[in-house]
Amino acid sequence: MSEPSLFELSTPGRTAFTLPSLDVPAAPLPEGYVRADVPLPEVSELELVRHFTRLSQLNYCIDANFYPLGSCTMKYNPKVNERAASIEGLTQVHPLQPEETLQGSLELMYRLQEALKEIAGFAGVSLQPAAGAHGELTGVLMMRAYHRSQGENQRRKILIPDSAHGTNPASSAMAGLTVVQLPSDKRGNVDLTALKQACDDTVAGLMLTNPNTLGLFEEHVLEVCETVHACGGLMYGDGANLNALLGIARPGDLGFDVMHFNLHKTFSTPHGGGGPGSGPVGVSERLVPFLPGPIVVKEGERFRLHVPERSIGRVRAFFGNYGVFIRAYTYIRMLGSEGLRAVAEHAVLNANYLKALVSPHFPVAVERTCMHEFVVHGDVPGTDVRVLEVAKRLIDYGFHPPTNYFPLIVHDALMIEPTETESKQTLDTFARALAAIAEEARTNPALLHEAPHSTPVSRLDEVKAARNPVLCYKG
Amino acid sequence: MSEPSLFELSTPGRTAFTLPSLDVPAAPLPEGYVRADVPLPEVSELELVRHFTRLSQLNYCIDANFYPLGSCTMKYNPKVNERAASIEGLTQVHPLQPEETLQGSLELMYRLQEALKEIAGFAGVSLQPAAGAHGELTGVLMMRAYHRSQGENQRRKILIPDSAHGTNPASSAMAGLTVVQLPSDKRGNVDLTALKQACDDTVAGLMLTNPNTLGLFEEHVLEVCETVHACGGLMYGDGANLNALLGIARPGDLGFDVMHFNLHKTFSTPHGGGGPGSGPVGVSERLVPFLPGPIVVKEGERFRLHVPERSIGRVRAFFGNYGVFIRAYTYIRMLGSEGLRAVAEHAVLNANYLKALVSPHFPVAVERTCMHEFVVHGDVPGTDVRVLEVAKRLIDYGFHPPTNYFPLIVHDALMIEPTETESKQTLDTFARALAAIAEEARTNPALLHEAPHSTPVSRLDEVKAARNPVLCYKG
Amino acid sequence: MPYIPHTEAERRAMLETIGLPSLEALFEDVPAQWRFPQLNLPPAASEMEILDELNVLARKNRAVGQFAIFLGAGAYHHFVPSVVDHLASRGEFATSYTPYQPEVSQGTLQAMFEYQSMITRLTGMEVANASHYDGATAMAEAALMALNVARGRRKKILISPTIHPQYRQVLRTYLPPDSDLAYVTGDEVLTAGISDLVVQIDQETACLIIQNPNFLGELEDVDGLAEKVHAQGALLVVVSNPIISLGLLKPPGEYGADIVVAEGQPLGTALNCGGPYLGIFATREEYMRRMPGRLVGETTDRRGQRGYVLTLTPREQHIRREKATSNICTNQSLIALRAAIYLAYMGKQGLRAVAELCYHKAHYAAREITQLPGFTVTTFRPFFNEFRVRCPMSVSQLNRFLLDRGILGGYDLGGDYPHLEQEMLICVTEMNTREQIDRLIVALREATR
Amino acid sequence: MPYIPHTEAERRAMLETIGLPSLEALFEDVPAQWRFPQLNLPPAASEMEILDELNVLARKNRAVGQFAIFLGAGAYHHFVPSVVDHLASRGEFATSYTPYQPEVSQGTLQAMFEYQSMITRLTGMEVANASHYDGATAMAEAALMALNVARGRRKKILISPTIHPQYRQVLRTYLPPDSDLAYVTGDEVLTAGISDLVVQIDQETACLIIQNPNFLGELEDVDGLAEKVHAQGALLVVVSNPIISLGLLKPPGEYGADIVVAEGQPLGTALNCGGPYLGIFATREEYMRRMPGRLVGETTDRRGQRGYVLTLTPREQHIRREKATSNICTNQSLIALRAAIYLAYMGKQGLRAVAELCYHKAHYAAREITQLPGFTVTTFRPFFNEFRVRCPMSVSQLNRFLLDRGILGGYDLGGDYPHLEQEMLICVTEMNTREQIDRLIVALREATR
Ligand SMILES: Cc1ncc(COP(=O)(O)O)c(C=O)c1O
Ligand SMILES: Cc1ncc(COP(=O)(O)O)c(C=O)c1O
Repeated sequence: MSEPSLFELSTPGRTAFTLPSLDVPAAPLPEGYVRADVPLPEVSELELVRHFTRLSQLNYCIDANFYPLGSCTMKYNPKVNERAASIEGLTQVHPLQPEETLQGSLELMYRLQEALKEIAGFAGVSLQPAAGAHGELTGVLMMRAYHRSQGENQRRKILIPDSAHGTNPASSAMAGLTVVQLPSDKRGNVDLTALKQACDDTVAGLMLTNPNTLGLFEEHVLEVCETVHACGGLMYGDGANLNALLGIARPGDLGFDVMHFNLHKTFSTPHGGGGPGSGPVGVSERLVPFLPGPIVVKEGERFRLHVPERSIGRVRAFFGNYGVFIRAYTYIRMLGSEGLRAVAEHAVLNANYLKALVSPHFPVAVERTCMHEFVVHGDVPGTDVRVLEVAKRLIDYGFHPPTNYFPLIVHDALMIEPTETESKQTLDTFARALAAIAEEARTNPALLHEAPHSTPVSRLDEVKAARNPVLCYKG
Repeated sequence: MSEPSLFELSTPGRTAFTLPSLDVPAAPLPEGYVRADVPLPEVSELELVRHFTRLSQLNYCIDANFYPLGSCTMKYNPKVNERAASIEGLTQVHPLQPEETLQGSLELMYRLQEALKEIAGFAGVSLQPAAGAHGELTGVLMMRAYHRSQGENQRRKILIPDSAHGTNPASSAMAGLTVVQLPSDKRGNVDLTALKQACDDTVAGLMLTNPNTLGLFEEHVLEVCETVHACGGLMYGDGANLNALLGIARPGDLGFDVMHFNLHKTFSTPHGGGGPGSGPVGVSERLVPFLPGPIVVKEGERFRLHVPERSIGRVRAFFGNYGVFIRAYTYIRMLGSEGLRAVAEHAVLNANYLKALVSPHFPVAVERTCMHEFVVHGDVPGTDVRVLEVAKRLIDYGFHPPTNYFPLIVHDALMIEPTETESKQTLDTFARALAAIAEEARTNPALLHEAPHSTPVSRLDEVKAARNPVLCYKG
Repeated sequence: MPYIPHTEAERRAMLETIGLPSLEALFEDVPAQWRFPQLNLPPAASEMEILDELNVLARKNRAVGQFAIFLGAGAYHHFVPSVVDHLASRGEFATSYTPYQPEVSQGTLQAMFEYQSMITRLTGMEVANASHYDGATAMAEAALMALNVARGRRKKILISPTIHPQYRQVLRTYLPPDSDLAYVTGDEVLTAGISDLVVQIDQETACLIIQNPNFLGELEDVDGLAEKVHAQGALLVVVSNPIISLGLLKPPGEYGADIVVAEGQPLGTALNCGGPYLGIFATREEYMRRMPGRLVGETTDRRGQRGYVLTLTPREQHIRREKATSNICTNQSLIALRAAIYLAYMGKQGLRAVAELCYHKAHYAAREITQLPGFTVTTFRPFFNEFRVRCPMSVSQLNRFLLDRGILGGYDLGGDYPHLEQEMLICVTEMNTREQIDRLIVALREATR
Repeated sequence: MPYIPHTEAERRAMLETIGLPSLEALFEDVPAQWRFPQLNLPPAASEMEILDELNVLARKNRAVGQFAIFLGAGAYHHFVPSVVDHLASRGEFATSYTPYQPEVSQGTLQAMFEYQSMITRLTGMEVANASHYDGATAMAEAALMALNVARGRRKKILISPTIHPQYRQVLRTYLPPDSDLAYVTGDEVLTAGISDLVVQIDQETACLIIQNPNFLGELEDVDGLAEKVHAQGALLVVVSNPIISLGLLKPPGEYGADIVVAEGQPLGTALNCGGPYLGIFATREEYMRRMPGRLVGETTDRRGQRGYVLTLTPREQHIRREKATSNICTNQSLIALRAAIYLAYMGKQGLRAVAELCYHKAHYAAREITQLPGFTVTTFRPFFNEFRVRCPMSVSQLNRFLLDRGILGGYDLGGDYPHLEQEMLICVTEMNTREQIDRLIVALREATR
């Protein structure tokens, strides 16, 4: 049964809301400014609850399904984080309240800044960016501002490996930089020769994802950093994959000048069907003055908002996705340093274990010890089954499909990130499903072409959706 | 996919819990008293969350489905009630705290007592009973105590109409009374002749459900009360169906001496897959001294616990299902007197409307204007389809089946209580489904015999379950 | 009107279908003189207003978060893990009802089956029902069941005076003095110990009921007790409070109990001013058809898949009416679900760990109090997490003193046990930090200055 | 270790399958000198401990429940109906991600489609995206989109000084002074009104951005404005803050806006100290392929059933990389869901009702303040629920005075607008009772004594 639209459920005159009655004299409404009506739906509270409850039941989610979406770190979202983020005294506060009435929130932000600095080896952190891509834009803007401050305004080129996530080039372009794509070598590393050739005094820096989107640790990371630094460029780290490095290595130590964190990934805040996330940026000493402000500083026992002296400015209103901060802070406190290292170790253990089980059926793109995720070719040679069919068929086995067709440099990429919170049993079951699907591809490919079979809707016509876009209810 | 048992999911050595470490010196454990181990499951937090999330998804519920379970008043459970019942200052309190630290809770209970008295026309209320049946037991025990106090210990017979709910005779038996069943007349009322014959000085009282379980208002209610009173008996009201009477009539006014409320039904607290409910008792003046204690009394501006002087004693520890009180109180406050009357009016409107739509397909047991519910014969004459098949087939249409095979005096009873929170549209859709099913019964009875088709399990073998009971995991 | 969806147009259309002119016309059967009373209730509030109102009431309480709390006595302040609320508040669990229709209730049914399974393991028994109202009513029903097992041939219910006083009161309400069914005895002498009770067991005795740890916190000496009870053909009923103790201590099943009841609140439910709580009820397989309450059983569906149903329903009121084993209908299912989630979350290791925390912290507190001049720990037997302290002043006076210092003191035993005048029952759980205990010690010392 | 399920035995078995001796061996690629740093973090806390710690922090705040609050200025204290948390916290919504796999994401997709639909109706526009980070970034992206629509031929972004100062700051961060893409102008003269801006529109201008109601609370005179903007080939961008005003006031779509952005927080999300909030973004159909952000579209499945998918993805970074219309990936989906639930709950009548409550209460407050000696309401144009008050002392001094009386005063305009020294922006919503407003009046009167 498909769920009707809110507009279809609507009945003229029906209401759900309750409000206090007007307890002051009414003022005349401003003539000429008032709209005729607000054509919103009209449903009862029960209709509303039923509608959204039923809709929710159409989703796969971590709370009910293994969700090994590569690059997204879909680990278990602890419920204590949600409880933390609903503590009234922490959340029912206005961002513009006087600082003296906001000391608890400021202290929490301060502690989170400090923890992130320690975890990733940076000298400064700003919590403002709202997501990873926003952190990238912020970082690249800081790189530009830094070069400008050095009188090197000509540095407008940014080097980005071909394995990079799409946000890297997109963020760079938004900041007015020209993207130069770097090839990867056979082991999945940045091609050092190409890097050296590209490095000159027009280079603002290099954006490196490490571990990269193949799930591989950059084997020449120190050399890459040195090379970029040597030409006067800065090293940007895409921290989306930090889950592999907690307590294992600190990007700041390795030579990165700026990095965004994806709190929603590494520090396990719920992804909310697409967001909110949070993308704080950490920076090395020389970039600290450029951080977007305000950040929180401690003065004696008091906490204060502070705008760094050469700040690039705000990147959003207020302080960032504070509700996500509470969750991430709670998570960090629950794990401590040993726990964080265990997170990385088991994320990497799970990925390598699953890789060992899956690779006999779907060949790995680059055969190396992987970090927190790995990429296989998801097609089935000798059949017409592509990765999309395999992905869709996994749904029938009760699994959310892994990321597919990314990274772009691997054909039929299936990018699998199990995360540390999944059990061996789940990985075994998932691997068996993939093996069974590889077999089905050969014996009964129609099963895959028509997959999924068990969902409320079957495969959807995306071409139709794009050709003749219906983007709001037209009923 | 069926969900494995927690025990099947268990892995030796796995844990989910976190606890602070011991911050005091350990004491030696008492020798000879310590158990070897506690053979509980061993799962991770994610496994736990996934397990119970998936289990939940196997339920129909008001939040997702129309649930017209007769006699159960499955109306919408407002979410504000849940929020109210999680206010820390109201819920994180110990029942044995000194009264001066519990004034808020006592005041809330006092206000609820007062509201219930006003709504049902009683002189006193005790909130202690935990559910309707518990309220019945309480009420019957009060009736006994009253008669005893009058030197009439010989009153050990209780009259109960044949349409009564099973808890009525069961509660009476628990209280040591002998049940005398009264027949119903053709219009669904108590048979007055039989009543008069049964009335003598051995009668403790009559338990009357009004509206009764046929959904009909007792047409001779005043005469019934008079008759019982005339022989020295007391009138017990089963308040399960109070939803029909809010602001319409007060049982206390009609002559009832004692009645239990089902807060979970009438005042819309969630039924929790079977409970908790709450079954306060209201009484007329002469029974006030017998109420179970403590109740809350007001003295000046203070609220105090008080045990009525001839109290039958406690019927449970502490004060009752307090969490349910908060919800019920919130509900009463949200509606006010006009709202409560509207509840009854629309509950009755919905029932009569649905009856009009359904009766052409399934004949009504007694053709009268019904109150909040009605009973039809759910079999399909001329076919081998019984009410059970019809009920199961409704599941395929997305509806929770109505109560069936109750009341016992109607063959193939299908007892339908739509409640006031359902829309005309839902009633129309439900009626269409029943009409379609009646048609299917004639054209394709197998569809009904094999129903439900859309559920994770098909029809279950109840005989096997009872013959060879497996009541806990044996794996 | 909140929650009522009808528009005026719909109301008219529906009345037309029914064939009545007005809503009022639906109520002609109601005696006219009593029809449509004016209810005197405060005007309807909006969500915003009622929440404000309740917050005002909340501020008139002092919630336990504002105290160091040493009060137990049947309701216990334990940590409720975050998963419990998250899962138990799901609409699918909260807004469904008794799983009469198993095909659309497998969630509740399987959860209850798992609850039953975990309760049997925790108590060492063979079957557990799907919940009673609370510990006290569960105990009363255990007594009724014992009478039922004896088929009316035994009428004596022998109870220990160290059972929770409120539980004994409830039992006496259920079986009033003029009951034809039974009589309750054993606690007339409040100092009676197990050995004093044992000599009262006879062929008239349906059951002996004890609480262990008893209400005063002590672990009873139960060696050989069951044998003595059974030798007279009676049943041994054990109230296993506080239930958390079973994380550490031998379960009643191991020492021969026939029925185990308990208050399940500590398993994942907040104090809630006394309810909703959870009556735990477990017994041996031989008695399962005489048990009160709902039972979930495993079976198979038509396709041979495993599934769960309510079973052995001929015990119940909706089938057997006055011959049922109990009148219970609505139970405490959602609280049982909370307990199931809690037990699975704590698991084998966690329940032991929390029980040990309670044990060690209570013993630390007792040791420290022993050293205080004027105070004596009067619990001489082994105890779990509650113990008696004789105080140099009245308990109510002391508690007022403590309250001013942010400490919620222990239970005043003198009310129920006159011979324990000036004795306080102190309870310590994992929620009490060492700092809190030390604060209590300091305050007690100050109180005697 | 919390959240990590592995037992020692499993770890060993898994390492064996991998063929490595230890967990350490997994990290050989990491430069040895930097491998396994010791992180200096506080020791791990249990659930109980972290909640205690956070509650201690919470007590160092003063939450809005403790005040009568008259502070708005971009973040608004409105009532969040109980259904919002109940539904949006369901695991199925909260713990899923971007609906790339539509077959298992119809819940999120349909909810977002309905969100988009309601936003278009609210703003009077034709298409809305599935969310931006917040109002400020949505405005910055609107400017970038205007540049994009002009295909680089227009570089002037003309902005009104009465746009929220932080929004203007964000725009300038996105388009720094040395940007090759564009330059931002218009707000150099802080007193510039719409008519002053109109004369600056030229063939260079990509867009004019105004806020309406503007940051000072006034309703702008927008009659004929769009025509003048369009006459020069530029776009009109409107920041529609506070969004609740659209419950009462003419939507920007009606007066010719090409892009509407807004802060969606007031629609069902708590103040949350500034985030997560919701960037609302809507435009006309002709520009839809130049929009930033995710879009959900309706389509059909193979069986012909209606269903929803992410669509027009060639605009996005994961397809177009540096040529994408925006870099946005993770958005604010769950907050958009909250807004959808809120809008559906309030509905046609409720949104109007709440907007009217805000309007009338604010006007009542303004009228009362007008009568106070020493205070002047300096908003002369019509306003919605925010207005300026000139005070007889510095705003910070006054606010401290109010704070001591449990009142959170208005926004100090002097910081951003030096010519508005000693002016306070007062905000009134449905949360302010008359009693609170009267309390404010009394306090203001006292402050001048
Ligand atoms: C490698 C990588 N970089 C950057 C991002 C962008 O982060 P966000 O989605 O938080 O904006 C992602 C997100 O999926 C990613 O996987
Ligand atoms: C008519 C009637 N009486 C009594 C009861 C018993 O109430 P409870 O289930 O709350 O014990 C019910 C419950 O279903 C009922 O329908």
